[in-house]
Amino acid sequence: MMNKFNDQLRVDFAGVNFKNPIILSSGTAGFGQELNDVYNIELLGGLSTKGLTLRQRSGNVGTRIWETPAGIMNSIGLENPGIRKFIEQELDFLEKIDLVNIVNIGGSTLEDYIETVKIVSELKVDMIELNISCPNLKKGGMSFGIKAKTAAKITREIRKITDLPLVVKLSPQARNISEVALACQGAGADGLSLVNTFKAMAIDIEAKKPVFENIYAGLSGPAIKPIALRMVHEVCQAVEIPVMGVGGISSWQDAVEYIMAGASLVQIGTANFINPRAGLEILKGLNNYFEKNKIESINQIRGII
Amino acid sequence: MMNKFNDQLRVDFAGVNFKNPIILSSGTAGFGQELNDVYNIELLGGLSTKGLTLRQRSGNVGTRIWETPAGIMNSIGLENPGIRKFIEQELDFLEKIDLVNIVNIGGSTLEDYIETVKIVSELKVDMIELNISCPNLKKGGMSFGIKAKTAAKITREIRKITDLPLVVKLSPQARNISEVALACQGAGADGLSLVNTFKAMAIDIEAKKPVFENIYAGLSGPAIKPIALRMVHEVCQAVEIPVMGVGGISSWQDAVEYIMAGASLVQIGTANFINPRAGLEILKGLNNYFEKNKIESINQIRGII
Amino acid sequence: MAEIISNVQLSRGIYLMKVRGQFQGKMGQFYMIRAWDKDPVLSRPLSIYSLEENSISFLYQVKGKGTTIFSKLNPKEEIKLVGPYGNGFPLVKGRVALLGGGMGAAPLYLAGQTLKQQKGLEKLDIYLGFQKRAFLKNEFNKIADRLVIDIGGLITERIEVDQYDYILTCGPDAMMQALIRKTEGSKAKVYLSIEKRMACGMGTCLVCTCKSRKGNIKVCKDGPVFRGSDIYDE
Amino acid sequence: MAEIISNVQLSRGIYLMKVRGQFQGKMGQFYMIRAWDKDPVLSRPLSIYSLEENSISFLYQVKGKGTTIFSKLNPKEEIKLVGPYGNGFPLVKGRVALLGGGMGAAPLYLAGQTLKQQKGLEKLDIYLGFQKRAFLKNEFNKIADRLVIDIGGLITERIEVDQYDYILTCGPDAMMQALIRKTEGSKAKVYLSIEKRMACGMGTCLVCTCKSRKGNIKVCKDGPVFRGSDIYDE
Ligand SMILES: Cc1cc2nc3c(=O)[nH]c(=O)nc-3n(C[C@H](O)[C@H](O)[C@H](O)COP(=O)(O)OP(=O)(O)OC[C@H]3O[C@@H](n4cnc5c(N)ncnc54)[C@H](O)[C@@H]3O)c2cc1C
Ligand SMILES: Cc1cc2nc3c(=O)[nH]c(=O)nc-3n(C[C@H](O)[C@H](O)[C@H](O)COP(=O)(O)OP(=O)(O)OC[C@H]3O[C@@H](n4cnc5c(N)ncnc54)[C@H](O)[C@@H]3O)c2cc1C
Ligand SMILES: Cc1cc2nc3c(=O)[nH]c(=O)nc-3n(C[C@H](O)[C@H](O)[C@H](O)COP(=O)(O)O)c2cc1C
Ligand SMILES: Cc1cc2nc3c(=O)[nH]c(=O)nc-3n(C[C@H](O)[C@H](O)[C@H](O)COP(=O)(O)O)c2cc1C
Ligand code: FES
Ligand code: FES
Repeated sequence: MMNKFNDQLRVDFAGVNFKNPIILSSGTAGFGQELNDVYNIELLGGLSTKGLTLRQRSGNVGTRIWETPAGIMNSIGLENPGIRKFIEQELDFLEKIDLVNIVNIGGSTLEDYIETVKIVSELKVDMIELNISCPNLKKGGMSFGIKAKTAAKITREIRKITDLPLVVKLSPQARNISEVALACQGAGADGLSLVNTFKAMAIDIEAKKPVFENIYAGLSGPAIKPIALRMVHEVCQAVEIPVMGVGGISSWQDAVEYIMAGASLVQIGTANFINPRAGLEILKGLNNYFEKNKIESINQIRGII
Repeated sequence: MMNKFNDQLRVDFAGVNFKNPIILSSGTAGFGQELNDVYNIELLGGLSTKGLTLRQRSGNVGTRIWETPAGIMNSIGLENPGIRKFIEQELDFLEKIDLVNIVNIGGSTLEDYIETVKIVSELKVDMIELNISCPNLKKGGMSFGIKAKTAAKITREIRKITDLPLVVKLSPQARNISEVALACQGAGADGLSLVNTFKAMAIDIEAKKPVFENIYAGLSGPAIKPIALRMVHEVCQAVEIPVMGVGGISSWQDAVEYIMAGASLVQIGTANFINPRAGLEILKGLNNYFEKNKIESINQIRGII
Repeated sequence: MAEIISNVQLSRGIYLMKVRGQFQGKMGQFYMIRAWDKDPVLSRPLSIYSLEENSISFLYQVKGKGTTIFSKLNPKEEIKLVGPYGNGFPLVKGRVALLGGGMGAAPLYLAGQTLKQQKGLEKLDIYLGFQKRAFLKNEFNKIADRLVIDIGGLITERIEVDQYDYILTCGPDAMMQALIRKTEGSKAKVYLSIEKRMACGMGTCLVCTCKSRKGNIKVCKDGPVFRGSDIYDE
Repeated sequence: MAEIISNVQLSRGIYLMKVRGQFQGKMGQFYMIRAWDKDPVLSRPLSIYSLEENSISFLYQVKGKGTTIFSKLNPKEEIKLVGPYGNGFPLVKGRVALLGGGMGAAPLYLAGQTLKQQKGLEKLDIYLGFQKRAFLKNEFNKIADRLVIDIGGLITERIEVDQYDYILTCGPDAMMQALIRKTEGSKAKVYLSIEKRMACGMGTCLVCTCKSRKGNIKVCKDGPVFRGSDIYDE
């Protein structure tokens, strides 16, 4: 395993070994090939794929992106090739490169999720991230992640059918995110990731219409970091299973904040659009920070707040 | 009533006449005197006072402000002179100036709220804004605004003891903000205002401590606008009583978005720190917009989304 | 980080910016550009206008927040370019026309320069339509066998499509659609460069998805240059 | 909006910025300043360094995001000032000393200029402590009866407090506290200008609250100048 960065950045997360805590987040790095043309993504800890569904989805129509102060709203609507085309076209690359590959799975119905996970469980992948938090679907998606009961139910069903390490991705729209987190833990999740995007709105006052066809869309980027960090802290206080922190991370300092708040790993999303080398640069910063402060393991700073 | 702006900006809100929809939001304009030295605040629709409690409060210790991308976090902790000193020192000015004065009331216990409202109800003020959404108190504050049941309870108790128009200020931390809104409506609120600040976090990675003594603090400013706007839209779909939109408004275009989403009035908070004349400039922009588009009443565009 | 050499206004709201450095790129490709930190979040895509040994140039119009910031940059100030991205125009031969509307001229200059050096090029005519004032007339004149400029009218009405084997075009949607209609039944093959809001510019985010006859395509990675027949009904 | 006349580095990270316009203000007052749109949200408070008929000047040190932006501004570029805010120094007479540490020098120049014109001023001595290099020595020399400069040491050790009726001071907390201790039992009255993060600068937000002997005070509105005995134990 190539690793030009400090060994002390290693993280064991639900039995899976990550070279370091930096993960490219779902939907912002495709299936890895394009960013790998920019820099060697094997240097990173992991990559979460674009959300996959059982069948191919062509995604939402109309405007898909909107800028807000220090943030963006997106309404991709889980456009993806479907799990089978993914296997045909993308899996090869992911199997070959040396970083933890996490397959992000979305869906509209419980049956779809189950079918998809069954297929994924046969593959040589490292981890499943169950996305029950996408705000851009008319049906399903986020609605599974709002209440503890439904979140527990879907987690339990998925747990039954897969032995792959299972991470559930939580929604900031959860009525009580710690309760949802605990419910997922109780239902067998090996880890959690949070947060997905915030349900948000923009209006085109000239056209007198919502900017997005679906009216609402998902807010991400630096703007949300303070809220997402608070949620990660709350959840880390509540659960025992490890947590991946996501939301507005755009510098190594942000990553350290998440780790101090309790996250074992961090995901880099929107920052990839600010700078395609963001993942690598955050990793370098973290590496320096570890060296300068003689930190011997992430556990030395993790959750100290 | 002096009014150099368009008459068609008038808004009737719960029986109270506002010259125009622009209100200075609680905690960002004190009790009006200082901003009135900068420009004539009588031009605006209204002003909501700094949150008042029964007894004087000296507020939170430690850092009180922190900047985030396109936002700020504050942890004032309801520092205020207490309702009696307010009456002695500030009420005179508010009675004299010609704009709707809204007394914002906070508290830690139901008894405190009740005592305070009793006192306020004897005064010559125009409206009460019941703040059940302050995230900076260790006790009370926001905790009343999380669940529909507790929000209904406090609203009902307050309703019993006052004939003043009663607006309840909702928290974005509500488990389900529309449910809380409906509950307040059911319990006798004349109107709603939303949102208060978002519970958020920042960590000082050098000191390895939370930036704020209370660990969490309230996020406001342009960063939160897309989420707050979505919440206002959701609530306006749910309730019949009128709504004041608050959250990140820093331009007249933002104000129009809130009105199109269903708000009858808008409150300007953090923008007052970006530019002390923000209230007036947003009003001017809105006035031009009404003139250019020959809008004859706010109802022509309100809630059209 | 690269340094700006010059950034001059050619016409109202139209700027030509030259940036120092040895950059890669082919005609029709673009760079994702920013001159700010994290707000606005997204970089702005600009086509390569021309490419010299130690510099690269962009022709752009001020539209909103990002391009306004660009327009205020002074020589020696810094700018960030990532790219080149996109497929670019194909290396066509024979009788070729380039047809641009407004800012659509931007990628056509490098296209003209490149094709000029192609063996097998029989002729290269350039048609440029402007709303109010022409710019870069001299530059385009140097590379065109024939340069047709139209101001205020419809540039698509000035071209006889049957004269050409290939037409490479860039400009407003309506212009490109009109061209496609006009080439119906003719042998001229149209390649167009289309615009869509972008986030990543490289094919990872699916922000720039566009419906085509071949299903969803990514404008940034599969394009921005497409066969006209794939995008519009020919 | 006001226009920058000059913005020069005096020493590493220390700048003097002159802005065109007819501004109001008294010694010890400050302006809330920004040279950006909405991010960062807050303006930065800077004390008035000097006030001329058609300009105002600020002396500042680069600390973080805001002051870095200030330091990059060129003449003719624009900046927004709101103010003046705060109470300012009192118009004291008799034997007066000004004592500044580092950037604490900023409000003392206007203080010196102003007091010089006061009838009843018996002497005006100025004590300035710097960490590495002194700046604006000549300027202060012109207005001081005696100018004492200390580099790298403790400026509070260089002053004999009993010589003075009033000491006006500004600088690091530790320096001001040391001065207060030193004046214990002496007749010298100390006025200090203190710093706190601010949001509104005018007394509406309660961000800058500070505990004092008289209860909570707003640094921006009740201050930034206070009697030493109100803030510290004398
Ligand atoms: C491949 C490619 C190459 C290009 N090459 C050039 C070139 O060489 N020269 C050139 O001048 N331009 C070029 N463009 C266009 C250029 O990228 C845009 O004009 C620029 O990004 C505008 O940025 P802005 O910040 O100035 O405007 P913005 O402030 O972002 O927006 C300008 C206008 O677009 C609207 N808008 C904002 N977001 C959206 C959205 N999501 N969907 C629809 N409308 C929106 C705004 O309301 C506003 O009216 C190219 C575009 C692409 C995709
Ligand atoms: C009344 C008054 C007058 C002043 N006059 C002058 C003057 O004349 N000249 C001058 O040079 N300076 C003066 N200052 C100080 C000046 O305002 C600050 O140095 C400036 O605001 C720093 O802004 P920045 O964006 O550069 O730094 P920032 O990036 O905002 O912060 C710089 C440092 O402060 C820390 N910090 C950020 N937020 C907080 C917070 N809430 N609490 C504590 N620390 C925080 C940061 O972590 C960082 O280390 C004055 C201050 C006041 C209150
Ligand atoms: C364009 C875009 C597409 C996304 N697609 C997915 C997705 O398919 N599945 C998913 O779980 N999250 C998706 N997300 C959410 C991100 O993975 C991440 O949780 C969120 O953006 C917050 O992190 P950030 O602020 O760092 O971007 C997407 C985000 C963006 C911006
Ligand atoms: C410094 C500060 C103090 C505030 N104090 C109060 C308060 O006392 N009572 C209250 O109801 N809201 C208070 N708020 C919340 C604002 O009134 C407003 O709801 C919130 O800031 C969102 O609006 P904005 O983004 O326009 O600032 C305060 C906000 C700030 C920034
Ligand atoms: S802009 Fe991201 S896929 Fe095209
Ligand atoms: S900075 Fe707002 S009260 Fe002082």
